[in-house]
This record gives sequence, C-alpha cells and structure tokens, in this order.
Amino acid sequence: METSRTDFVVRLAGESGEGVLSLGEMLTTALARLGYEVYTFRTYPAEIKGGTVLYQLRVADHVLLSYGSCVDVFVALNEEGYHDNIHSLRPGGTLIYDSDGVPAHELPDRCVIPIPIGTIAKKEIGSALTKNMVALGAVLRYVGAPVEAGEQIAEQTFKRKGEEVVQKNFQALHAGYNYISQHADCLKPLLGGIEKVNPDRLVINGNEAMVLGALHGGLAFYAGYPITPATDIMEALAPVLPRFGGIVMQAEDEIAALGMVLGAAYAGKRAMTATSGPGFSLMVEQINLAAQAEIPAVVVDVQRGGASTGLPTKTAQGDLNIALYGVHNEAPRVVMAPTSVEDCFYLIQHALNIAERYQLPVIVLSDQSLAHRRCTIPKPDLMRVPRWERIMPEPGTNGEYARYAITETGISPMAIPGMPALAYTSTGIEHNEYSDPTYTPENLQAMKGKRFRKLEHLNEHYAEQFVRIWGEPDDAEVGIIGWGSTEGVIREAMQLAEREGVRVAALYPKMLMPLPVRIIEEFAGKVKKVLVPEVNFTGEFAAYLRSQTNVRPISYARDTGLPLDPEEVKEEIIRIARM
Amino acid sequence: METSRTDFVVRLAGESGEGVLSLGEMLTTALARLGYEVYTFRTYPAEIKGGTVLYQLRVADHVLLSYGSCVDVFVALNEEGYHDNIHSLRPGGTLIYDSDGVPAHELPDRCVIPIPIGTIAKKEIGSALTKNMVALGAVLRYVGAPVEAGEQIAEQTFKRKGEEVVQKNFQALHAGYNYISQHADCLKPLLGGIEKVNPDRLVINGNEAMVLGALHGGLAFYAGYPITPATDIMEALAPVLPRFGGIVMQAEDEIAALGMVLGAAYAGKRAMTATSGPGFSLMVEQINLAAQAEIPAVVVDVQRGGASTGLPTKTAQGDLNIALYGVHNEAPRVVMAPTSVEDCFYLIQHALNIAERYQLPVIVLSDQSLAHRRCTIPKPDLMRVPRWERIMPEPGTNGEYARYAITETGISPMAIPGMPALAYTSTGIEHNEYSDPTYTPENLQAMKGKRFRKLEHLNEHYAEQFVRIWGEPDDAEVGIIGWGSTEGVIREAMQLAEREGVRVAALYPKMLMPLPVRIIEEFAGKVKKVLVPEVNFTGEFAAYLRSQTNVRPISYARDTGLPLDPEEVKEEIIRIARM
Amino acid sequence: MAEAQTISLQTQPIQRQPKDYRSDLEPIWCPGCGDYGVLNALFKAMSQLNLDPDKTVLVSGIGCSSRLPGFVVTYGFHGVHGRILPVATGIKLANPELTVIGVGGDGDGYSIGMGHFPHAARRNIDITYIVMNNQIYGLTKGQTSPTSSTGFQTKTTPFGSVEGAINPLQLAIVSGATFVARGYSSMPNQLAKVLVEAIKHPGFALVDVFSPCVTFNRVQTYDYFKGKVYEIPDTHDPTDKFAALRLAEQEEPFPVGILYRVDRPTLDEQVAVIKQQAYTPAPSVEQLFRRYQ
Amino acid sequence: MAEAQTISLQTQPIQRQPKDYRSDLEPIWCPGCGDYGVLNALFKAMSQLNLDPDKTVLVSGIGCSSRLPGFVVTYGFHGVHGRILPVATGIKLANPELTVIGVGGDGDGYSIGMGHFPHAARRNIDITYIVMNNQIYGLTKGQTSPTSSTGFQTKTTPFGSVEGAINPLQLAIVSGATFVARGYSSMPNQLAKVLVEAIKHPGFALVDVFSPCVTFNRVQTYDYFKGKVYEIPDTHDPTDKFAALRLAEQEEPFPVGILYRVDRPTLDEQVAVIKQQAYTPAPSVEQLFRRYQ
Ligand SMILES: Cc1ncc(C[n+]2csc(CCOP(=O)(O)OP(=O)(O)O)c2C)c(N)n1
Ligand SMILES: Cc1ncc(C[n+]2csc(CCOP(=O)(O)OP(=O)(O)O)c2C)c(N)n1
Ligand code: SF4
Ligand code: SF4
Ligand SMILES: [Mg+2]
Ligand SMILES: [Mg+2]
Repeated sequence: METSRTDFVVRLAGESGEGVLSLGEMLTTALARLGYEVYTFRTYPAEIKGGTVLYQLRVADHVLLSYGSCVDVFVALNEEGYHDNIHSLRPGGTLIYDSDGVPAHELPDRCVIPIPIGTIAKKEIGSALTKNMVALGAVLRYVGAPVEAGEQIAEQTFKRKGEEVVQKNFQALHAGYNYISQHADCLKPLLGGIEKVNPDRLVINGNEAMVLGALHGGLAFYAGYPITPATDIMEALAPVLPRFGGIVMQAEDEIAALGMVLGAAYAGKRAMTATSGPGFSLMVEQINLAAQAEIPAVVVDVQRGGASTGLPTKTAQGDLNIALYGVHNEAPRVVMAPTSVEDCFYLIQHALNIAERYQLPVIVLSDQSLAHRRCTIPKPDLMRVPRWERIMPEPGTNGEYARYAITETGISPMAIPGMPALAYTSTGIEHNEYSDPTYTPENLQAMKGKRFRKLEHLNEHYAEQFVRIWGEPDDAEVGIIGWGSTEGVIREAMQLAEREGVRVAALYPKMLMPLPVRIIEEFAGKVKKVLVPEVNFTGEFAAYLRSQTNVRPISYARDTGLPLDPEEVKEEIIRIARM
Repeated sequence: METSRTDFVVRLAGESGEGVLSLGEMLTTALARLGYEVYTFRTYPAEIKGGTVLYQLRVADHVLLSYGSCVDVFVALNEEGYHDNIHSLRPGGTLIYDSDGVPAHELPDRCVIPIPIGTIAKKEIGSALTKNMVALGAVLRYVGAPVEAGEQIAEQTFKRKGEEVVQKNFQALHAGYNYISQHADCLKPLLGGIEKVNPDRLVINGNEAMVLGALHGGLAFYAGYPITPATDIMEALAPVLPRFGGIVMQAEDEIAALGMVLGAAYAGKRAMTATSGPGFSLMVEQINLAAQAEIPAVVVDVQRGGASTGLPTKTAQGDLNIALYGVHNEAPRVVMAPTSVEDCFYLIQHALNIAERYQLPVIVLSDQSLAHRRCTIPKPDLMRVPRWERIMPEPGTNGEYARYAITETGISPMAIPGMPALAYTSTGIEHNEYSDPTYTPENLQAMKGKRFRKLEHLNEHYAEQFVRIWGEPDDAEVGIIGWGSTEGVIREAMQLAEREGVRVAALYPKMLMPLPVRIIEEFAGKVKKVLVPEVNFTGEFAAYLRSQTNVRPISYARDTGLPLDPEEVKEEIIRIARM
Repeated sequence: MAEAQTISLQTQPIQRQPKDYRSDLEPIWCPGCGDYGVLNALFKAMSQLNLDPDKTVLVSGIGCSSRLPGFVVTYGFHGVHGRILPVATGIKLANPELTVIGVGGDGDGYSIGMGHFPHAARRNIDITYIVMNNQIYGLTKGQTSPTSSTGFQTKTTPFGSVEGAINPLQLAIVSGATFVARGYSSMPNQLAKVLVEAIKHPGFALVDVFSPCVTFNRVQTYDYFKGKVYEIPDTHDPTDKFAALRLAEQEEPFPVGILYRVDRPTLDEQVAVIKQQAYTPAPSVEQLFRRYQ
Repeated sequence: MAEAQTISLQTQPIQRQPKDYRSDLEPIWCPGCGDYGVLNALFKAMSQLNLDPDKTVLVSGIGCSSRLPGFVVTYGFHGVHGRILPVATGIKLANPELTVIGVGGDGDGYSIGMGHFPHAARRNIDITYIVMNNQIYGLTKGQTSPTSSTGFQTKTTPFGSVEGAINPLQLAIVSGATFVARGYSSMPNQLAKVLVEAIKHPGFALVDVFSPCVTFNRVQTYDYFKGKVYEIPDTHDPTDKFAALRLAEQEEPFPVGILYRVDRPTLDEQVAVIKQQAYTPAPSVEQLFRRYQ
C-alpha cells in the first residue's frame, strides 16, 4: 500500500428518521464529484423513527477496499449516537457534535468542535428543515472541501422546490461552513489535491449497480414484494424498466412474485425477482419447480441479519445454506455471489444469461452491506458480458417436439408460447422427454441425470471465469477462501497482514454452485493453511467446502450484523499463520 | 441367517383403482394373524385410476428386515403389471394370473396357474365386486393357508354391509380357494407350521405406528393439509385424537397448518403437523420462526420421490438437505429419522419431548416406503419413553419475567398464556431476554449463542441413545453409516455380505441434527472403509457427514423411486471391501 | 432487449374442430369423472372461438383437474399446487397476445390458492379461470375442500365439517372480477357457451363448474344435482353487482350461467399503456450512468 | 395428555384502567401515526371489558402496526408477515378461555395474509381481528398496498397503481365473518365502542381501521378524512347481509361503525362439542393396538 495524501474516515451518527442517511449520501456525492474515491457503510434500526442511524464514509485518492476500521472524524448528531460511537474515534481524530442535542464534551487527545446546528438552522436561516445543510457545510469545511461542492448538491436536491428553497439551503450550507471556519481551532486539511477528476467513475451502491446491470442484461420482467434491504431494487426498476420496454409488478407476496416471474419466463421474457431471507423462504417451493420444469429464473437474495424476522436492517451472509440446499428432493440450481459493487453490475448479467441458457433458477446472494455500500467504481464496461439467448427449437416440428429432450449438455431446446406447432406442457411432475408424466426408475434417472448435467457443463466451461485470485498462493502462509461481499475487507486485511510480514493469498469464487472444486483444491494445495471468513454464526461456506472438496479450512465466522473489520481479520490471519 | 421353513415373497400387480392394495393388505393381515412375520412394500401411480399398482409381501417365521429381492409368487391382475414384473419372478417360482385380463402365458422353469377371476366373480358368485375375494382365496390356497384365515378377514371387512354381503364374499373366497385346489398341479406348501401365535405382535405400517406413538406421546393438537404420502397420518388422527381430548384441523394450506401448530404450542399444547416435500417447502419460513421465537413444534416430513411435484407416490430420502438447511440465516432445529416401523412409534414421542423441552422445531424424516411398509413388530412398550414436560417459570414473577433468559443450557422457562403475571410477547425479531427488539452485536451473539447451546446440550446428554450400531465395527472391512428407512435392507445386506465372507458393521443415528460426531468418528475410525447408502441422487447424507466430521465416506446414492435392494447393496459392500 | 420472437408462419385460416384440440395423452380421470365434461366443453368452446393452439396457454396447479393441460394440444403450464393465478398473470403480462386460461380444482384455487384469487380479480388481468369444483380433494383421495358443505364427512372430518363453505362467486364479485359465471359439467353445451363468453371477455373471468368426483364425493353426485341446477333467466341483469351477489347466494337450486359481467380496463392493457408511454426507443444504460457521476 | 395447566390464582376482582394495559416498551411509531389512536382505543376497550391481561393474547405479523403487542401488557405473539390468522386460530382452539385479538397492517392482512382471511371468516373462529389500514406499507417505507386506491403513486407504482383496491369489509361479509366493522383512529371513543362489541362478539370479528401513515401516505391523510367519515346510523340493520354489503360499497364518505353482525356457531365451540362427544375418559393407546393384531 503506497502512502497517499488523502485517506480518512468520517462517521455520522444521529436519530433515525432525522436525515442522517441523506446527509451521508450528500457528503459522499460531493466528495466523489471532487474526484476522490469513496466507500460507505450504513446501519440503522428496523423502525421508521427512533434509534440511531450510522453512516460511515471513507474518502481517499486511491482505490478503496473497505469502509475503514478507525474513525478520523466523528459527527455526532444525537446523544445515543455519541455514546455508542465515540470509542471508535481514533486518538488525534476530531469530534464534531451538534451542541443542541449532545451535551458538552471534553476529550483528551481529540479535537472537539461543538456546533449548534439546530439553532443555526432555526435562528439564522429560519427553517429547521435546513439542519442537514448546515451540517453538510460544516463537514465539508472541516475536511477542506470547497463550499461549491455543497452548492451543487443543494441545487440538485432542491431545484424542484423552487429558487427560494435553493437559496435558503445555500445560506444554511454557508452558515455551517463559516461556523467551522470561525470556531474550529484544529482545522487540518484532510483532503489532498486531486490531479484531475476522472469522469469514468461512478458513485453507486450494490443495489443500484445490480439494477443497471439487469437493465443492460436484458431484463424484461420484474415482479417482487417489498422487503428490506431488497426493496430499492424494485423501486429503482419501477420507473425505468418500462422505458426499456419491460414490466414491473408488485405482487401480493413472494410466492406470487416468483409465480409471475416463472410465467413470464415461460412466455419468453428474461425475468427476475429480488427479496431477502423471509421472502426467499417462501419462494423455495417454486424455485424447485423452476429447476424441475426447467424454467429460467433469477432470484436475488439481498441477505439481512438474523433468522426469521431477525435484524432486517443489518447485514449477514446467512442464506448460503438455504440457497444451496433449500429444495425438497433434488433439482439443479446455480448460486452466485457478487463480491463488490462493481461486480453487482456484471454478475447479474451473467445470472440472467445462465438462467436463460441453462433453463434453471439462478440465485444471486447479495447482502445489506453490499446493497447499501455506496462507493466509487470504474464506469462499467457495457461490452464485457455478451448476451446469451435461450436455445430454442426449430419451429414447426409438429407434434414431435420433445421439450425435455435428453441431450449431452442437459439443455433441451425450449419453445415459447406463440411458436407454431411446438406446443408442450411445462411440468414439475417427473416426465419423459415429451413431458408426459412418467414414473419409472429408468426415466427418473435419465431425467435427473440430464438436469444435473447442466451444472456439470456450466462448471466445466465457465467456472474459471468466475474465480478471482488475489496475491500469490504459492507458499502463502494463509490462503483465504471467501465469498460475497467480504472481498474488499479481506483484500485490505491481506495488505495489513503482509505489512506485518505474513504472506497471504485469497480466492473468491463468484459461482458457488456448481462449485469450481478443482481450482479451489489447487489453490488450497498451494497455501499452508486455509481460512474461511464469513459473516454468519455457523460457518456455512466452510462447511460447504468441507462437504464438496478435500479442503479442511479453518472457519472464521463472525455474526454481528456488521461487515467484517479489516483489522480484526488481519489479527486472525496472523494468529493462524503463527499457529 | 438360520435356515427357516417359511420365507417367501408374493408380489401382486394390477390396475390402479382396482383394489390391488386392499387385496394385499387383506392377504398380509390374514397371514400375520396366523402368526407369520410380514413385511410389505407398495408402489402405485400418482393418478387415482389407471396405471399399475404393485404390492409386495414377504412372509416368514422369523423377523424380517426387508421386503425381499426376488419373487416366489407373482400374482398378475392386468397385462401391464404382468409385463413390468414378470422378470422379477425367480426360476422355480409361481405365476398366478387373471386369465380374464392377462393373455395366456407359458414360462419355462416356472409354475403357471391361470385363473379367470372376473368370470368366477360374475358368473359363479354373481357380483363383480367380489373379485378381490376370489383372488384372496386363490392366493391363500396357493401358499397353503387355511380358508378360515380369509373368512375372518371377509367377515370383518363386510360386517357393516350386512350378512348377505358377508355370505357372498365367503362364497367368492371359497370359489377362489377351491379353484386353485382343483386346477393347480404345482402346489407346494410355502407356509411351514407355526408353534404358537404370538399375541404380542402388531401388524402395522409406519404412518400408523407414528400416529399411535404421537397419541401416546401426548399429542394434543394436530393441523395439517392433505398430501401424499402423509395424508393418512391426519386421517388416522381425525377420528381418534378427540377421544384423547385433542384437536385435528385441516388447514387451508401448509403455511396455515404450521401457523396453527405454533399458535397451539405457544398456548401450551403438544402440537404437530405432517407433510411431504412440497408442503415442507412452504413451511420453511415458520419453522425458522419456531426456532427463533423458541416455540415447540414437531414437523413430520414423509418424504416422497422427485423434486417439485415429482413422483408423489414413490419413495426417496431426498429431503435431508432442506430439513437440515432450509432456513434463511441460522436458527437451531432438531432433525430425526426413524429407521423402522417400530421406531416410528418411539421416535415421534422423543420428537414431541425434545420439542417441548428444548422449545424448538423438531423435524422427523420418514418416507413413503416406511410410511406404507406394513410389517410385524413387537407390541410397543408403553413405558419406554418417559414424558418430558415443558419447563415453565415460577408463576407470578410480576413484570420481571425474562422469557428469553440466558441460561447455561440455552433453555429459558416458557410461560403459557393464562399463567398470571408472566405475560410476554413471543417474537421472531432479534430480542433481548425480555423479548424487546434489540439490534446490538453483543445481544445477537448472546442470543444466537443461547439458542444454539440447546443443540449442544441435547447432543451431549442424549445423542448416544439415538445411535444404533449393528455388527462389530472393530476391524470390519466395511462400516456402513446410514439413516432412516434403509436400516432393515442394510441389515439384510450385511447378512448376505457376511455369508460371502465380508465383515460389515453399521451405524444408524436417529438424530441427525445435532449430529453425534464423536460416536460417528469413533465408529469410522474402527472400520476400514465407510459406505453411506441412501435413496437419493446427490448423496446428501454423505456430504453432510463430510462437512461435519472427519469421515470421508464412499457415497452410494440410488434414486429410483424404490427402496434399496439388499442384493444390490450387498454387491456394493463386496465391491468396496475388495477395492 | 432479449425479447424472444413470436414466430408466426403464414397459414390458411382453418376452422378447427373440437377434436383437433385433443392431445395424444389419454385423460387419467376415473370413468364418469365430471372433468371429462369440462374438457369436452372446453374443446367445443375453443373450436367455436377457433383458438389458435399455438397462441393459447392452459395453466394449472396440482389435482386431478389440474392434469387437464396435458390433454389439450395447446401450450400448457402444470405448476405447483395453488399458484395458477400468479403464473397466468406473468404469462399474460409477458405476452398479451396469448389467450391464457387457468384450469384447476377447488382445493387448488380456493384453499391453498386463495391468497392469489382476490388479487387476480382486483387486477382484472385478462385471463379465464375455470375451477372444476367437485367440492372435495380428488387426487389426495377425498378430503374436505373449502367448498364442501357444512357437515360433510370425509376422513379428515369424520364428525362432519364444522366450517362454512366458501362462496367463490360472491368472493370473485366483491374482489373485482369483471366476469363471473357458473357451469355444470353435465350441461356441456351450456358450459361451452359460458366458456366462449368467458374467454372472449376482456378481464378476469371466473367460471366455477360443478364437476362431480364420482370416486370420493358421495354427496354432490350427479343424482344430487338432478333438478338442483337451473339456467339463469334472461331477465337477470349481469351488470348489476348486487343482483349478481343475490343470485350467487342461491343454493339448491343453483343458478348456472353468467352472473356478472362488467367492463373495466384490464391489468395487461394498463400495463401496456404505461410501457408505451414510458418507452424510449433505444434507451441506454450509459445514459443512466450519469445519475451516478 | 400433556395439557399445560392454566394457573389461576385467587385474586380480588379489580377494575383495570386503560393505562394499566400499557407496557414499559415505548411505541416506536412516528409522531402522529394513526396507530397510536388504535392503541389507545384498544386500551379503553380492554378497560371497559376489564380484560384480564393474563388471559388475553395479541397476535400480530410484521409491519409498523404489528409492533403493537409489545406495547400492551397482555401475552403477545409477534410472528411472521401475514400469518396472524392461522396462529390466532391455533391459540384459540388450544385454549378457548383466552381472548385472542389479531392486530396488524393492511399489507400483512390483505396482501400476503389474504390466503387465510376468507378461511378464518368462514370458520367463524372466535377471535377479533383489527387491521390498521393505512392503505400503504409503512415499515418498508411506502409501497402500494391492496387497499391503496387506483392511481396511487408510490415508488413501486410511479405511474400510479393500476389495480383496483380490495374491499375488506365486503370480502369478510361474503366469506362468512359474523361481525364486520370499520373504525377511524381519530375517533377513539367510537373505535373503542366498536372494539368492545367486536371482542364481546362470539365469532370472527373484523375491525378495519383507517389509521393514517403520516410519513408515507400523502393522500389518505387526516385532512383527507375530514368530513369523509360518518357514523353508521341506527337505522341500519346489521343482520341484513345485503344492506351491509351496500354500506360497505360506499366511499367518500365512508361509514364507520358496525356494518354486519349475525350469530353462527363458532369453530371453537363446535370443535369443543366434537371433543366432548368423542372424549373417552382415560382412553388408552393399548386399546388401539388391537386394531393391528
Ligand atoms: C404444496 C402442496 N400441498 C399439497 C399437495 C397435495 N395435493 C395434491 S392435489 C391436492 C388437492 C386436490 O384437490 P383439488 O384442487 O380440488 O383438485 P381435484 O383433485 O379435486 O380435481 C393436494 C392437497 C401438493 N401437491 N402440494
Ligand atoms: C415474508 C416477508 N415479506 C416481506 C417482508 C417485509 N415487510 C415487512 S412489513 C411489510 C408490510 C408492511 O405493511 P403493513 O402490513 O400494511 O403494515 P404497516 O407498516 O403499514 O403498519 C413488509 C412487506 C417481511 N417481513 N416478510
Ligand atoms: S378421483 Fe374424483 S376428481 Fe379425481 S379423477 Fe377420479 S372422479 Fe375425477
Ligand atoms: S411509517 Fe407510517 S405507519 Fe409506520 S410508524 Fe410511521 S406513520 Fe406509522
Ligand atoms: Mg376438487
Ligand atoms: Mg399498512
């Protein structure tokens, strides 16, 4: 890791429903527009009002891998938030607090800046609604950003509400900005210079990247049922998909959502749904139908914390088991997991492709931390993932059409209603090639074999392209095999560990089922010890690796509702290396 | 295996809906009442009418472990049935066929007895409805049973319909009986003598044994939704449970069934439901609620063949994965699998006990072959499984009641509505000890830890009692680790293999989650090779063992819709031993 | 956009006969099952409408009745138990040119499928939904269904059902269905006539059909229905919601025919309008990137 | 039989005040949320009935409104989304002495929970079901619900909802509910009165309550309801099903009060009768063994 001039972490904490998240998002956008790299994290209570929201933003002039371990600037907007987070502020860091809401504080070794945000907004500007702008101005000033960065945001945000509102917010922004200029005696420029703003970068979160990827991937039909933290996918698609000629339906529940998706896919559309754990549970029966009747379907599961209703707004990687195994009896499915925000854009296209080509359900495991992680990514390459179309039969083989023809790849050409003389009945009952119900042992074995061959084919031909290896496995003391949203944190932890002299490599398979066993075993064979870090309680991926490969990994399962911390993982890497 | 005078297999095959199953059941009961041991198997199409039903009955004067591999007497009642099954008739065996429905046949090395069943019933008795009785008489005569054995059955079956009907059926029975006496020239007495009828044996199938066990285990509430092959559990309970003061409800679907069960359990009743794969899939969300909110619930899954709707009337062991892992995020559950009809009686009592004591869902995995396997078992011991009651708090600790108190065992005393001053809210949201929604990492870890500790406690204290070991593991060439309904077949295969000089041992854990890892690893450590036979496609149990233990088993997964065959397993044992 | 092409060959307009819709698969129903009558009426209706089998989809769930799609030469979707309506909705939205007909049982539709029924009705999705209502579960061998009468004895209700029966017609009407009718499998011509109207009707059309299960329902038999079914007279105004509700209230004798028929924009129409209004020729994801810059 | 004992201590009959039902947990609703009004009306009704908190169970699903049980000192069951009615049915059947009240949102009850609603009604299980109908999804931040009006704009329906709204009152009536009422959270006394009657009513009682979501529903606000709600006059005959259906048809102004109330044996009563008739003192499994000998 080169030394760099800009790399700091700002944490905002305040009352839920009071605009902390939008303050964070505005700050993020403002700094990103100046050309810095950003990487964020948010966590908030399950209720609409009350409780503390936390927004963390890391800013740097180099590519970021995590939202950082220790806080340089802590902005406390309510008392509870102050108490819960002040311990994270590093010595030498700065506390900015709303002196209207948080009692006065002295802190050794920290710079402390009180600012009466509400008073300024109400007294000076004449509108409590401008509090957020006061705060934005203050933070921008503190980190050393020009006030114009805030003005641009204010203008964009309030344009719709008329010039007067925009002006009020400009005033508020300046008031906060100036207050810090005048009252802070520990101003240090945190932002270094930026050569040139790179126009080819986006500031975007995982859910948004997935939406753009799905649109680019030819999504034509979306049905869903609201559920945190997946809802924004449907909300983002609703106004946009029709512009692309597609349809968005809010269904009566998740069962209906997937039913509609299967109907649309059967009728020839690229279709998907997105949900989280509880909704995924309800989809299990029809995912099985998709597999058995061979209907393409993409199901995104944005994992959240806790079993049952659990921790709806927290993060976890706890749905791997149900994604892999949530099926009575056995039918093939593909399970994929994007590892970064950028990945969300590409992986969903692959998911749509694989579903179409292989005629089966593809489950995409994202999670709350990735879904809401807003960060800078290179502008996506629209040419990278070529479109795969459904394999269709020749038209008009009247009456002779074997919908479930037994083929070498396991893929049988699939007709679409409307195609002449290829009418067939799609069915979840065991059937012969012509889709007639058939119960013989021979047929069962032939058909199940055919369906599972699709996974073999996929694995053989495409598994490698979904594996990413970081570092040099040869002779690494610790080899990490991870999955999903932890990749950035792990890469950062690797850098930290290497600085302490431990050689580490990491492997991330983005396709988890079928599992690229050969590549994994090869990697594991090169490293001394294998560590599997994941955000859950029982170590699901580690157990899965044990069941499918000859690897005997050390499980590092941490289930807290929060993403892993690079420091913490580094410690574990070192512990294991020295074991 | 000692030589014995009686041990033969009768297979009946005929048109679905034409009474083949009831003929088989009558024959089974008649021979069982004479004091023979019986063991049956049935398989039939998913449709109400049409297709071929197969009923197989093995009869012996010693305890039976399987329904046998080759057929001694084949009774063909329709042409399709004849063609599909004639290859199973061993050389030297006997074919009895309905010459009204099956074209004339000559068979080398077999005794062939045509009998015009329909003609006899219609012409001689004057009622086509008596066909089954003609057939019963014929088979009884052929195997060498007294005609009175059939009379008893006829009387019982038709008593309700009046004396005239009984007499008609007597005539039919005798007609069939006499026809064979007169027309068969290859009569050999298959039935040897029986010293004394043992009154302490029942002839019963797995579903029925489970019903009796549940009644004896204190079941007070049952809600379910019809589904093959679990429906008979509800149907058997419906007239009987109210006599025991309990309630049976047919719900609108499986989701509602489990919802009712959870409501009743929360309100203090021992409650259960039974279903099969598709219904189990729909229950997944609320099983998770039961685990997270700590509500006792027993869910019986009578596994059937095929994914999705699949093969509704065939057998499989394909739901292990979803039973173990069908949960978003993670919450504890217990998974048990009875290994024999007798076991069904006891295991369901344990399941009810464990659910009550540990306040969690207990999933019981039966399957079609076990559910419909009618066989002779010793009269169950009503004292064997002592009742475990729910652990309840002291009454009246007003307002102070910590429903989810963190305890060493993980079990928190559970109040029942109506108990004074202990009111609390049961919830699936993550909560603190007082059941208030709580989202901190510390609380999550404490609570998840507490909930999973229940499994550890259960495993530590009770796992051994659910493990059954057959044979001598020390130095066995092959050690089989199996689960569920295959136990009998495996024991028979072991005997066959031992006769060929291969030393085999077997271990059957009836509790699969928590898994008794220590005992399994100990067993595996003693044997040379571990073989895991199961009736599914992907080898679910073998993969599970790999993931949870250091055992590296050889998977023998056969998915045909039919139970394993002892001969086939024996071959595999020998193959592996010689490998 | 990955829109699969609907290939349509230039063919002579032909008049299809009822038998032309029959597939090679033999129905597996018990001899005498009411569902044969429904199948035949459907063949007749399809023939009268000269429906193109290549542009027709039958969607079913699980049950004896739900096996029907296999016996017809159209496209078919034999899904899981209770999910006919979401699947049919997805198909119709995906390709409004298709004629989409749901076919299933009373258990499938009114028990496990109940969660979707009022929603399909209020959305007024342009599909026809034929329920073969035998007031029992056939395929699972005779348990009580939501349309079984109170007191009905089955193996799951040996003391007689203590639940009131569902009135599917009233439910459909108050939920917003725009076409609600009843048929009887033993009146195939009348049923065919109703089916023709139902399929032609733009919007959600429910046709609940008494279709006796001769094997398990010993109460609602052909004998039972004798004299208990009458055709709705012409004097009935099917656009009058409350008249329809009153008619639907009647039992023994039961009215058959069209109880309710009104016009309301369909879901698929309205979704098409939205699509059309929003549609931007050649929209680009590139353009959307700007929001994030 | 493992029947857990309902322990009941000898206590003085006390008159509980509304505040006595309030738990220590602070409601987490937004200031101004209609659900506060429903909670207060419920406290009043409970006090008027002097309900024993130890013998009362509130059953809820998931949603802002479904958090209600935590704010009351009775027993509570906060289950998963949409499953209030099966759980409440199980509780009431298991112990008919309990007063069982379902509380939840319109999404919970009429969308994902729809599959259970007509069934609970036709069974006439003796529970009260209070739906806090804000015509929107609150907890998930403002999506369209089945009671949202046509044209309603949310983030999931940016072009306006094209679906007809559910009429829960009519649905309940035709499904067989024996008590159907509507309330408004800003008329707490009237609502409390209705709740008293609903809880007293033996059978399935639906109380649908307009309970504005001040944060996400910008259409059905307190202002909107001003002058749009009127009490059902005494002249209405609540035993007249069709009069009730007609009343339920009215919109703007909306009638509040009891639309429908009839008597019909409840599920729990009838199940109790079956149990009583079938019950054999000390039946033995041993005896059942004989069937298999
Ligand atoms: C989820 C699920 N639950 C239960 C079943 C078992 N099942 C198959 S058909 C059926 C009901 C059949 O009744 P109905 O829908 O009225 O059709 P019918 O056979 O009477 O035509 C049931 C309960 C299933 N296939 N899937
Ligand atoms: C199975 C499942 N799907 C979705 C959700 C997400 N979810 C929580 S509450 C809710 C709807 C809330 O609306 P409503 O029931 O009307 O209650 P309100 O918040 O408006 O009071 C949804 C969709 C969930 N918890 N579980
Ligand atoms: S069981 Fe009943 S519904 Fe099924 S095919 Fe036979 S008669 Fe028809
Ligand atoms: S979001 Fe709406 S329903 Fe939820 S608490 Fe706030 S005002 Fe009430
Ligand atoms: Mg039916
Ligand atoms: Mg709501």
